[in-house]
Amino acid sequence: MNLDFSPEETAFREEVRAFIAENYPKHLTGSGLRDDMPPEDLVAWHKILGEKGWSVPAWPTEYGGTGWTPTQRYIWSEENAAVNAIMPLPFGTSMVGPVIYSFGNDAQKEQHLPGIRSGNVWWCQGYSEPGAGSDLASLQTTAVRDGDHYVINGQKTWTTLAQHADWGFFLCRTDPDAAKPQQGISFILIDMKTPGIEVRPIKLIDGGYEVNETWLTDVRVPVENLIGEENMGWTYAKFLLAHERSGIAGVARSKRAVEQLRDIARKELLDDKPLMEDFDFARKVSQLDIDLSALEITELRTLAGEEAGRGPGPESSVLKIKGTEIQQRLTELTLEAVGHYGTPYYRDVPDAGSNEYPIGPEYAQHSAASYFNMRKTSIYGGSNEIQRNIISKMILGL
Amino acid sequence: MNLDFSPEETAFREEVRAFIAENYPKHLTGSGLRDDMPPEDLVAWHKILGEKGWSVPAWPTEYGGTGWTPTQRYIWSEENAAVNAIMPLPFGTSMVGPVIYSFGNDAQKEQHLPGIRSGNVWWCQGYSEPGAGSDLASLQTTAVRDGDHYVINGQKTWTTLAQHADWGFFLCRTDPDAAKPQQGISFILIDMKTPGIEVRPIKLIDGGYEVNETWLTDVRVPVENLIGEENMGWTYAKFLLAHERSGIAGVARSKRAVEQLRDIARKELLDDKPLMEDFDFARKVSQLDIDLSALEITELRTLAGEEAGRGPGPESSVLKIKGTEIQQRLTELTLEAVGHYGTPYYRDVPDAGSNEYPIGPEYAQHSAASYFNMRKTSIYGGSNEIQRNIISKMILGL
Amino acid sequence: MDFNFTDEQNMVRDSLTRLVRENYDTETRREAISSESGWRPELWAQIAELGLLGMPFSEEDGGFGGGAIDSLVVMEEFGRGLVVEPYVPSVVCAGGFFKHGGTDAQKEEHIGAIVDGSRVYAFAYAEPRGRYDLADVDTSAKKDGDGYVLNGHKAVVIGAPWASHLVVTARTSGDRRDKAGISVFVVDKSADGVVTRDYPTVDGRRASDIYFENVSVSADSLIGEEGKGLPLIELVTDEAIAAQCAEACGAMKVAIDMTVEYSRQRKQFGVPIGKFQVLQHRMVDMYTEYEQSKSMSYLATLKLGESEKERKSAVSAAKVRIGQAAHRIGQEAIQIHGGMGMTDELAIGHYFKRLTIFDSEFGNVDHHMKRHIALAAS
Amino acid sequence: MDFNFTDEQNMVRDSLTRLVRENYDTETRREAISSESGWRPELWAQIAELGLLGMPFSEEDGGFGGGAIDSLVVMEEFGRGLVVEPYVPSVVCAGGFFKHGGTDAQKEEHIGAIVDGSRVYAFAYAEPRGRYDLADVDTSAKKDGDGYVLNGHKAVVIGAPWASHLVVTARTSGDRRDKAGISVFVVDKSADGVVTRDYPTVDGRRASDIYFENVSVSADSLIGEEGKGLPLIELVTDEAIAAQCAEACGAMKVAIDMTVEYSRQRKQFGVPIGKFQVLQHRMVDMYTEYEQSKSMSYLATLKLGESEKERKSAVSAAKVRIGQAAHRIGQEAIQIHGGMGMTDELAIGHYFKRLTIFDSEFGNVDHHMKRHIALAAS
Repeated sequence: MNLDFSPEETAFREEVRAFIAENYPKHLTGSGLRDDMPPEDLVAWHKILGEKGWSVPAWPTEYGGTGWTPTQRYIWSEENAAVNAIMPLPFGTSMVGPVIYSFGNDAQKEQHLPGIRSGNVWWCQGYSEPGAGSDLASLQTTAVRDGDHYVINGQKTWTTLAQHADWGFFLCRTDPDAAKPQQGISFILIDMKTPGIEVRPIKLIDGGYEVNETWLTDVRVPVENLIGEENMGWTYAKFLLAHERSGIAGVARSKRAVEQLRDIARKELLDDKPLMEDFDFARKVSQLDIDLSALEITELRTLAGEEAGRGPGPESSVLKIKGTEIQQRLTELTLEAVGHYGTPYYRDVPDAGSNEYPIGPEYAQHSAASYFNMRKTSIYGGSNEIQRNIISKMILGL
Repeated sequence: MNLDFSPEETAFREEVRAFIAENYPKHLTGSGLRDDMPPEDLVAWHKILGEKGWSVPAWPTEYGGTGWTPTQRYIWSEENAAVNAIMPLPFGTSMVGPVIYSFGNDAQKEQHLPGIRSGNVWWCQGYSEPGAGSDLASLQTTAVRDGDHYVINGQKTWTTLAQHADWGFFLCRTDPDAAKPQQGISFILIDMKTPGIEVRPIKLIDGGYEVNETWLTDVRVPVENLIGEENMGWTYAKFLLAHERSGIAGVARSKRAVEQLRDIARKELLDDKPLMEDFDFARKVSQLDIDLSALEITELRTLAGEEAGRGPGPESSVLKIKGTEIQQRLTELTLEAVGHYGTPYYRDVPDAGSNEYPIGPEYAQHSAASYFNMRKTSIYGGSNEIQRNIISKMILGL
Repeated sequence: MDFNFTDEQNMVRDSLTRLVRENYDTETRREAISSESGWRPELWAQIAELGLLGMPFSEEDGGFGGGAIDSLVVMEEFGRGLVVEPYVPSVVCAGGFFKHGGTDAQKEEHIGAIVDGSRVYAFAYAEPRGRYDLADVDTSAKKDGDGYVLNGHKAVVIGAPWASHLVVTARTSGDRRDKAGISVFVVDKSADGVVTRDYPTVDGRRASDIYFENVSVSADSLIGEEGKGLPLIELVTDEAIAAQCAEACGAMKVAIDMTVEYSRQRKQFGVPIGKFQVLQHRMVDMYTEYEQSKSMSYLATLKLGESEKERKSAVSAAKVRIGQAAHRIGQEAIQIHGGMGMTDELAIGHYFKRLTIFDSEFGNVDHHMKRHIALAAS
Repeated sequence: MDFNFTDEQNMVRDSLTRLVRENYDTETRREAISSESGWRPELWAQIAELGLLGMPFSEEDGGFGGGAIDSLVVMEEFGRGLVVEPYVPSVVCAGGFFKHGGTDAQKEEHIGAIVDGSRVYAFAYAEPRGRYDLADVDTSAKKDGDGYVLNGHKAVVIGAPWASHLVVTARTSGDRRDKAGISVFVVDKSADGVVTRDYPTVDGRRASDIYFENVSVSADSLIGEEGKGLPLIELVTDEAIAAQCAEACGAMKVAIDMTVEYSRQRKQFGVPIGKFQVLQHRMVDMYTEYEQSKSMSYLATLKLGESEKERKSAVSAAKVRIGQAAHRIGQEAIQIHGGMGMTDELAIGHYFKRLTIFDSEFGNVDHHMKRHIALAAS
């Protein structure tokens, strides 16, 4: 038992660090993803990685994966987190991509995988529906066969960044008479330019527009766009959800955020001394630090299990719960650190960027919005309540 | 709206304070109740109050109550808490007494109420059964009519201080074929000297013996001992439980315990300064103090509602939950305060009281035992989970 | 002991309940706060007409003879509706300064204008470096002839864009963090050298950062004694905290009611989510937090007139306990609403945001815990 | 990175699992700890025979060439069985002092006796006034000819009633709380002037308060350099903490398993209580706490050999996190067991008590949080 990286792993770290330093777009360094960025910024790094052949490390090598070990992938994510890199969006690379190479036919692989790898095709996810929430299988969107086409009608929601999407993958009910809600669902790829699709942005409590409602009205989709077998979509959907959960602990990013929090707390004052020297505040930061250490080792243990061939099972639910709790706590403490300057609503400040007096320190500007926005993490990707249900059933056997 | 006591109430406080100062047994002052005390100490104050006519303040005056207002009763409990007085045990005064004067016949009132008031008759409670827990109505003890007697068989548990009891009140199943478990139960008074009763002490995790298992084997009880109607016992039982819950917040006692905790923390050292000056510890004490203030005002608000004729409803569940959480937290912090000297098991120290070197400060001696013992408070009297179920149903309507 | 409101207070509550119901449904509020001005002066006039702005002032000062309990009633109802109109800045804060520290002339001029709603005031106390320390005042007021000249920067002055006048804390002597040497001034916002930078706040109000650049004020702008302003500032701030605690309680109650109601309607796996025991117990904990908060809100208000130590201790205890409850209730309300709770469309998110910002006004949980500890040790 | 145990470590674990299963069921343990001596020397001999007491010593010191990870394996299993026999005091603490600070002669005499079980040692460091500060040493060792004379009072020395020898921290110079001037001695418990007051502990072990009254020890009783003992004491204590963290993890795991199992058996209202979602989620939280604790236990052990700062930071982090988890898991285990959890009869109460006392050994959550904060700021 030891925590050391092998010489090969250390060399790998140096290689990727150098590559990132040289190639990551300078104007994006450290900024992280925000919904109000120009869309080309969101895929800039993806496109660079596509050219390098590093955009889909976890894929099988025959489809363009890098063949890295789980430890190498961990190092890769750590190094990217260090510059707060905007990684390839998951909808193509981690969600539909693996479904296509696992269950799609050759034509589908040929048509779609290159665009996903290169970042030239933007994908979105059509899973959730209004009213469905954690009960995904209760979906109502229908796909009715009409000759060589499916005619699709329904409404999807929480379609992240669909405003920029070229393609989407959708779960639709193809057999309304199936015995169970999980049956009779099909997994269909849809060109987002098809007539009848309307994407309406949803304003969130932080003021941003990262998700959408997507309305489908008599959308005609060629039957070739069906993945796998008709009515077997739930199988592919579950496969996809298991993929989605890996990496959700977000340890590397949270470590970086703890350092940013410490930086802020060194600049903010309490009783004329750095807030970081206030015992109350220092204690909260140390608690977060300790919780994050525990999560990191837990993730490494899971990773070690993966390398030994034990796939990520229900333990990933623990990573999701603790990971999101830490992410939320981080933004809560950051908001607390900035004091009064968490109150202004910076998005709507008139004449922002003008020569007027600034409002508070720059690091305060996203503090409230981030705190509000991060409440989503314990809701999405299977709410933390659902994760507890999973652990209760799968691990504790209750 | 104001927090002032009226001149009459202030005068009343002075009267009871003087009475307590003059009459509370000197050798018991401040000691509080412990299971290993001589039983005569446990009823000493009860007997004095019986003579004064103050042993059952809440009873209707025709049965010996004092006619005090809820506020006066609150003052009474505060003043007793100030000397940590051992109050009349609830089994007679707050439990079976009200059942007898509400549902008993004249003969029963005449036979039993005087002994309860005077403290000369020691009562115990035969409600719980092994395996029943919070599901009280699932009880198995049977009472079968045989001429002028009931023949009772079964096992009760958690019968507090039954080792000293003269009489007990028992819930027994008189109709095993009733449609619902709540039906077919009868409320029966039993002379604990009746043949066939065996009381076996249960050792608890703190090493004490405050509760017992009580075995009943062919115990013959005269039918006159039935309270109210046969098979209607559940009604009386619920009435009794509602009575039990009042006063459970224990505000006055917890306030006294906070002061004791502060005293200990002024004597204990951390970095050569009083522990009470350690910011971590002070913060925990202040949090407790604040929580206790909130509980106190909540109880006073409930009391004000009572004075206005609104009986204590499901709000008393809030008092029970918060009251017991605070009591538990108090013992937890006290154990933390005493440091290493929470570890010795003082009950079994050989030659305690001899001239040997003492083991730690006297205030440390009950710290661990109290912490362990107080875990019971969130379990008994309707577990805190049951209280939450009650609030959910009765207040939130869920 | 008495926890009942007077008949008059109950009438006030009823009329406010109506006013809020009629003017503060989610859609109307959204429109109002996203309008250019961000508030409704006509509603303020209506509130003034109902006599609500005069409640906490004595009759001889031009009010209706009430006190802090009246403000509690008003702010509970304001909290229920997430009312943004500036009762605390104008009535409780500015009004409080004049009431406790003003000369007869000041009372006549300013309290009258507050009560009839003809002027709106804001309270400029916080500074970028001072965090929640009321004595940390860098803004200077230098004697200049009969008057003073103000220089400095005040941060996040709530309600300032709507105000015609400001109550400003400034240092007339001593070093930046000295307890002595702080004075309080009333300043016409249109005076030369007052530079404001206005913005909306995340909880739907408006605020300004304000720069004083050689602002001349006359001698009669001084409220109270020169250099001895801190106790007055502490008193008024405690009154403001008590009022905001009541506001938070009103907001919490609605957030809980909305969450319980949502859990009854919203189905998952074929049953209303309010039937899941885990959510039931969590909503019970929200309710329990609220009940404790309400008790602390009463305690803080009822202790405002007691000794300085009792007052500060109760106010800090309330701010701590309600700050904790506000966070927890806000977070749980969003979580139980799920994805819908994240949308701007539902009202619950707005309650969450108001309950979040509550903590950082006039000192957060940690700040008041420290004050409470210091008082307990004194 | 490697989180696997060696084959040898797995074998050790297997043999310990058997040993504990055969000798540490609830009834047998109850009898053993309530016997006059409170432990089973014959079991200790058996453990020695299995070679377990020599695991963490190098072969040249007379051990079997293992290290802290071996102690982790042993203590996890000890924790599972609530084994009271003194592995930490004798092997980890005393053994650690000789291993890291002993002369060749000391190693030969003492490590040999520890490994073959012929002598048992206890570690006398805590004092009534010092709380968890290892440098707060009032016990004095005055130079006297070639040797020293010890005077002082050591508090709650775990395992001392079973020990023939004590490792004692004492001050050879400086003031009571100076970091310099502390020395470490090995003392024969039967020496003149060693007065012990023995007692059981609430978690089923035995301990003593020990008074040193002019106890003469020879020069070769000094372990390490005179006056420079603190870094050695800190190192050994950190090793002891890591071992006890592993013990706590073992105990937590069993407490959780017992609780889950109980919830499956125990019915209320006609269904097993394990079907109530509220209890399910609370057991999930217990499990999650355990998983985080296990990770921290590994981290602490794996960092023992790193730089002083890294070691201390990891050990304190583990003690904080596991201390928090131990409290929570213990309390929840009792609550979910209900009334039965309160009885001495069921094993769960004993796990709860051991997990409670864990926190106060070698520094509680607050103590180690402070050390962690200080290290983070350094």
